Amino acid sequence: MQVENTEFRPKIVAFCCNWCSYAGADLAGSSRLAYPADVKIIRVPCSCRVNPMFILRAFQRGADGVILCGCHPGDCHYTTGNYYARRRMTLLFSMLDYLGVENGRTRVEWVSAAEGVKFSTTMNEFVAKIHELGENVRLEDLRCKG
Amino acid sequence: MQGLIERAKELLADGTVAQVLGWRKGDMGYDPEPAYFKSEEELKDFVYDAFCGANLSKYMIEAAKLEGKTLVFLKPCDTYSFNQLIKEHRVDRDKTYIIGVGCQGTLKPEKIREAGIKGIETVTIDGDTLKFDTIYGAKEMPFADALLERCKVCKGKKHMVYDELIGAAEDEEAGPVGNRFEEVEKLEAMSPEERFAFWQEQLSKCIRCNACRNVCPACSCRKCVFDSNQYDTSQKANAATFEEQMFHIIRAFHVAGRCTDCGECSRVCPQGIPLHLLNRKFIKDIDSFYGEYQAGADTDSRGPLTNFTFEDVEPSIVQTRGGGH
Amino acid sequence: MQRIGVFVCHCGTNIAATVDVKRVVEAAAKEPGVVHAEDYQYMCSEAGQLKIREAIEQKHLTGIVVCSCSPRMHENTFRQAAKRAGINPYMVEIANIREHCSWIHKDIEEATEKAVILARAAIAKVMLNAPLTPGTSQVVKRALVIGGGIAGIQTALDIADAGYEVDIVEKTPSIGGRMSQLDKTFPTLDCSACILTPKMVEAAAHEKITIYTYSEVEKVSGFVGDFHVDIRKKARSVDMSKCTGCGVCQEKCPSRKTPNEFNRGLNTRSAIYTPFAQAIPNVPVIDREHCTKFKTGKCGVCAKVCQAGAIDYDQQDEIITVDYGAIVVATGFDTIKLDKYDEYAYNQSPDVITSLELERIMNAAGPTKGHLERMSDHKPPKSMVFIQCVGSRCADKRGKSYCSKICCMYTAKHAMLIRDKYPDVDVTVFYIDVRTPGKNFDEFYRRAVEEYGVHYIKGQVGKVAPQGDKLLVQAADLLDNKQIRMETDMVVLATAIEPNPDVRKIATMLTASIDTNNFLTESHAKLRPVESPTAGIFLSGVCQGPKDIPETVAQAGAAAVKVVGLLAKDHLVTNPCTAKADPIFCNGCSTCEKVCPYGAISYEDQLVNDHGIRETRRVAVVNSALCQGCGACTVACPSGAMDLQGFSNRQILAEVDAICR
Amino acid sequence: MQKVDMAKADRLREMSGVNTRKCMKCGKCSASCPAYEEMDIRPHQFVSYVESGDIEPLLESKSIWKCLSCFACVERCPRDVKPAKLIEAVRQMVVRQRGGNYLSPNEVPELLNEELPQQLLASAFRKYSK
Amino acid sequence: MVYSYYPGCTLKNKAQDLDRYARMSAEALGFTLQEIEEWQCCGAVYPLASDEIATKLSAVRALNDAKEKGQDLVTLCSACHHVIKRVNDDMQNVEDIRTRANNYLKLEEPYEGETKVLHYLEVLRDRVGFDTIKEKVTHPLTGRKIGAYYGCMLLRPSSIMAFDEPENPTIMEDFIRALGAEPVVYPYRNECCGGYVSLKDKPLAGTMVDRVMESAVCHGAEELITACPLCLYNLRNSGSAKKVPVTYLTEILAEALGLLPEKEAEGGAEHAEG
Repeated sequence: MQVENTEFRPKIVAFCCNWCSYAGADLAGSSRLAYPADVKIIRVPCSCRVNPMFILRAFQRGADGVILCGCHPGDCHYTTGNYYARRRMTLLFSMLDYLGVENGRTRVEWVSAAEGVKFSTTMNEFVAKIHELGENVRLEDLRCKG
Repeated sequence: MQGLIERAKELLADGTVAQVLGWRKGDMGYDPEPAYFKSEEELKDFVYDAFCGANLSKYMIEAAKLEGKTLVFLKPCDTYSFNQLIKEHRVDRDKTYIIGVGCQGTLKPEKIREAGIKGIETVTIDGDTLKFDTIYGAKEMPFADALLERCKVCKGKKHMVYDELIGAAEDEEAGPVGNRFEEVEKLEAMSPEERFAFWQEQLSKCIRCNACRNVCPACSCRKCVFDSNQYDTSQKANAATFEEQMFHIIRAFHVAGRCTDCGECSRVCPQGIPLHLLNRKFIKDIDSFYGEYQAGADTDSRGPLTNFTFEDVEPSIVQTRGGGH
Repeated sequence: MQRIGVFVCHCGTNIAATVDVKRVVEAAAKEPGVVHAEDYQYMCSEAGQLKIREAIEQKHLTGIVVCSCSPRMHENTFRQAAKRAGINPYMVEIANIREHCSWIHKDIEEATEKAVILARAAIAKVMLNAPLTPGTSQVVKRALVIGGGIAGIQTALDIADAGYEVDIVEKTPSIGGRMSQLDKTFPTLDCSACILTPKMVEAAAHEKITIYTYSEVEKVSGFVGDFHVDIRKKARSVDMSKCTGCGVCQEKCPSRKTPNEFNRGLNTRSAIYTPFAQAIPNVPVIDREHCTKFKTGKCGVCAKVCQAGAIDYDQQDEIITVDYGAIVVATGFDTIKLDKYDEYAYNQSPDVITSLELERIMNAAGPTKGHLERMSDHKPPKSMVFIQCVGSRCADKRGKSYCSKICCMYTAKHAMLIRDKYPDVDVTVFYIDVRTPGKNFDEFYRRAVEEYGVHYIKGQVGKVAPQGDKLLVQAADLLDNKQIRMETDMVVLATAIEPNPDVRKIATMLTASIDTNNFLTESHAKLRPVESPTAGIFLSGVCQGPKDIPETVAQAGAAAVKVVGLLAKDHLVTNPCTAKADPIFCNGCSTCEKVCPYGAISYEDQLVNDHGIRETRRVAVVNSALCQGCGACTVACPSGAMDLQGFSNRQILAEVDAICR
Repeated sequence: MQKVDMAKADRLREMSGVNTRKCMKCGKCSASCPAYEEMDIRPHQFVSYVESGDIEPLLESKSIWKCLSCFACVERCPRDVKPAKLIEAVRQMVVRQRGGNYLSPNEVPELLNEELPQQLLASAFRKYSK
Repeated sequence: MVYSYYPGCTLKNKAQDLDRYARMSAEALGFTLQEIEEWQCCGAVYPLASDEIATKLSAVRALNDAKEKGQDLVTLCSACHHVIKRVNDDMQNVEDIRTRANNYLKLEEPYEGETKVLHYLEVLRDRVGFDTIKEKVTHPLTGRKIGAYYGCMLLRPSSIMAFDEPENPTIMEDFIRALGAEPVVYPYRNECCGGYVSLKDKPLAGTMVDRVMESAVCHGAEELITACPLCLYNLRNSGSAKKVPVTYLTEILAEALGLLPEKEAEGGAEHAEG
């Protein structure tokens, strides 16, 4: 199938913690639970490794959505990492919203290693949301396009 | 003011302190600047009035490396910054002698200019009135009209840390004045498009002079992450808007939970960008999500970003609460 | 300058059917820094690894990218291959083009495009990799087993027999667990107690095994090789060193109204009690909630009658802290609550019972001394109905989504035993499917039908209605396509099993992953079934998934072997992907220390040469033996001084850039 | 030879919101059904008939006039299949077809008696006719 | 406390007692049922098919009326309660139905399921409290063995009706106990009585009523109460098994509260009417 040029193909970066969500994505894979190829996963040891800088950089480079997945609160492999991530992301997302960036472009979802189905549905939902929002123009750095 | 100079002289004379950090008269009467005073002689240029807006806390990082103790004059809101720096091990309390000075609000010279008063030779503060001798003759304006934005919502007249107080307000316990989140709330009530347009306009004015960074007592890194080669962010030309957004978002994020809301960033911005509105947004969110927190009110509590509770709100609250509340 | 080799795996057709591997190779070869790119059928095979080795040696590669299955699968394989070829094993990155690409996409164009991007991201990352050297950490030569059922006992015995110290923590007053409540076991019909009791005795007598009953794990810290565990020894109110186990206290105890947990509440017990005759230790506990002495202060009969003077009303809970190298979870299961299934009238009639209750009724030491009788009028039943899958295989909120696995077999066992002992009792089993995989299992079920005349009817029961002294069962016979409305005397519900509810608390303490059904997650569903993804935590028995006794014992042994394998090591190689502070950038502000879960960050005054300025500064120092590499500190650090080796800021940004390119 | 009508099957699934694939054929719906004996096609069969596209017998079945929509099958189904909704959809399909009404106003007078509550007529018309 | 009240067609006609006793008792217990103006018949059965909108509108109108008054909406007839609660759930949770219903109705402010729908029994249990009722009983029904007949519509589907445990409900038993009588629990109290098939299919309705009656009698019930006029009609008129008298739950409530002087005269012995 030739993808039409006019069709919007979002760029979506998914940061997944190694212990739960990356494994959840693996399970989605081995269970053949499809989600759009627009999603590209970056493996991080823990959701608390994700620096707001990474997220802004992704947007700067033309990402249309960024999602962070980690272990469920209480189940962090490092005990407390996702609690810090939760605070950081809450504040960051609120700030982006305050700056007028569409608040559906960022999301945090807790996905355990056993939740392949949840991983897949989350990604499908998120990609649908990004389709709804269209291309990211507010955060993109035009110089980086090309 | 004379009392301050006298006391400074005494402390220099009896060897309690080796130098004094205060404000030196400028050329115009409304442009004093931070300065060290090593002797009685130098102290004749010392000044303290409503134009001494500069927060001296951050200078104490360097002062900690000097020989001997340093006497520093801190206004009530400056003491929050100093406390925060103690918490972060950046200043040396043992090498500091703090005189807490009273403050009736500090002024913004631009407002005087905007009021059409130019060619100023001297300024005197007479109660609620500012009196000017200008080359065009005597002029005056209400004191309140020249106040810095930050001082209109003063967070209180109490000093958080000091060795002695001189000229402190009698109503020390009086609480904050005004609602400091009013402007933030106004922005929050706008549509995302309006907010985006607002910030686009504001942040595009940025010339990356780094004045905000240099003055900010929380932005006290020895070497800024934006000067690091790790992030490929170091000192770029301002060819597109994102760089500024990124810089200011990250800057605000890095001081979130540490910013005392001293307002120095907006005071020094040559482009008049209301940078404090970024910091205050974080403060407002922190207060509403995690409970009231005032950075610098103490020296040992955990900041909101180095703390958590099991029941913290989920990031999705940003979507579900709707609007920008 | 890095010289990178890229190796694209077909994984047979797993990848190659959806991803055009040749195009991935071509695209990768064009990336800056890449000096070699090739594809192969199975990169993980001996031949595939040899290709990697040859390329490293011939092209003088400094780093490699393998585009293959998940790094959770073969990262280590390829690291070892790189190491054998003479480059640092941490100069390897994996692009996951199977689980995250070929398996979830159908369109070749799309999947290939994505695979190329994933490869680029991995190449961008590996360009910034630096050789890393793992450190080592100590191994405490002692294991903890949480749960004293057959799984825990077997694991403990196997570890102890290998020569290592092992502690069992059991929250009830005795070890033995669910198996001690069973009457007979399938498919051989051995008496459960007869085969369990010797194991219990062996465990209690083993010089390497310490048993803490009536105790619970309170807090766990540390990590693989060196866990620190707080164990709460609940106050037994009986001095274990003095008690002779004579049982007089239990006989004389005047408060006898407490539901007997061991008999599933079918009868009552005294407030001071040992759960069952063969209990180990044979020392009673006082149930303070139900004891008159503790409730009103008046009584003290047990203390009066105890000749050994063992009763101690003032005993307090005691907390001990013990270090362990490995921890095994063997917390077992319980049956689900049936409150939401009252169409079966469990709460409306005492003659509707669960299978576990039937075990107690059939047991000679049970509430009816082994006589099969109805709990309502103690008359022997003439007809019995067994209902399968009660709460199992449910998609609704009432039950469990999974098959409880053991019910088909124990129901066949019950039906057979009843028909054997009471041939005049008519037994009907309503089933959805009869699932009997296992050695001699289907034969066993067929014997129940063929030799013992148990009626098996395919169709679920819709309602059980008490009617007079009978139970009216309304069911469907799907094969005859008719509705059955039959009267019976007793109904036995094959109730779904679920992990012990406490396990969630324990999993949280251990940071072990747990699924939505509260089963602990294994590290790999097929290849690492007894290990939790959290290093040093092992799984034994039903806490991992429904199992019968032989499977539980087999898994218990497997878990023990894994533990022994760990404890046999003098040192553990630690993860070299630890945090590291750059003293030039560090402010010494102590922010990072506050978010470190391991206390791995300290501060020291260091002489720093900052571009010619030499001064002493307070800077952060990471203890790499303690650091587990989560990265919380790296984000807390405002100056970016703190970075994580193997997942550095620059590496992650390079991946972001490559993906967004 | 059975006539397969997948279009109608899809329409029934859509109207009812029932996913027939969720059925594990345990028969609890039929076990629970109080009108079972009066039915020619049984509740569990409705699910498998729709799944296989065998719609014609359902449209002709008298079961659709016997189902009480008492929801016992829905409440007790372990797979959340909701057979009653499927039967209702078949009934709707029939009454929406011309002449598919099972009750006509002409019949009513002779069915009436003094105590008969209004809601009985209202519900019967809802269930039996367009 | 004032509640919006939706009586429904039958209570205005054949089941006037049910309505009258309910209002009398409400006043005695300190709450008022304010009948909503111009209510229309709810349709008596909930339209199950996902594409039916028009048949749900009368329920939405009633719900919106209560919303505008800022009151909870109380119903008494099981069928009305069933229909209105389920339509309300649709209006809350099914976007398609919500949008289309609002498009039809063109209300000033769209209705999105804001109204809380309560069955009269729920008001008694959750707002008045059975303990309070017990205190206000002047003529306790001591010695009477009363079986509650729930039927299907109050309880199912339980996820939406959220009325009581669907397989072992207790609300009516608690109610009976509060009035001083002895509740009789029997397993068929939540099985369908035959409802609308009693119009054209008497034998089927008869079988089902007989099962209910047999079960009730077997467990010792000497009379039954119900909330539904159709159940009442059907239980009285269908089937051939031995019967016990059936009354509305509001009747025994009014009786226990001493609001039925005529009953007192009769000594409370005779309840059956049909």
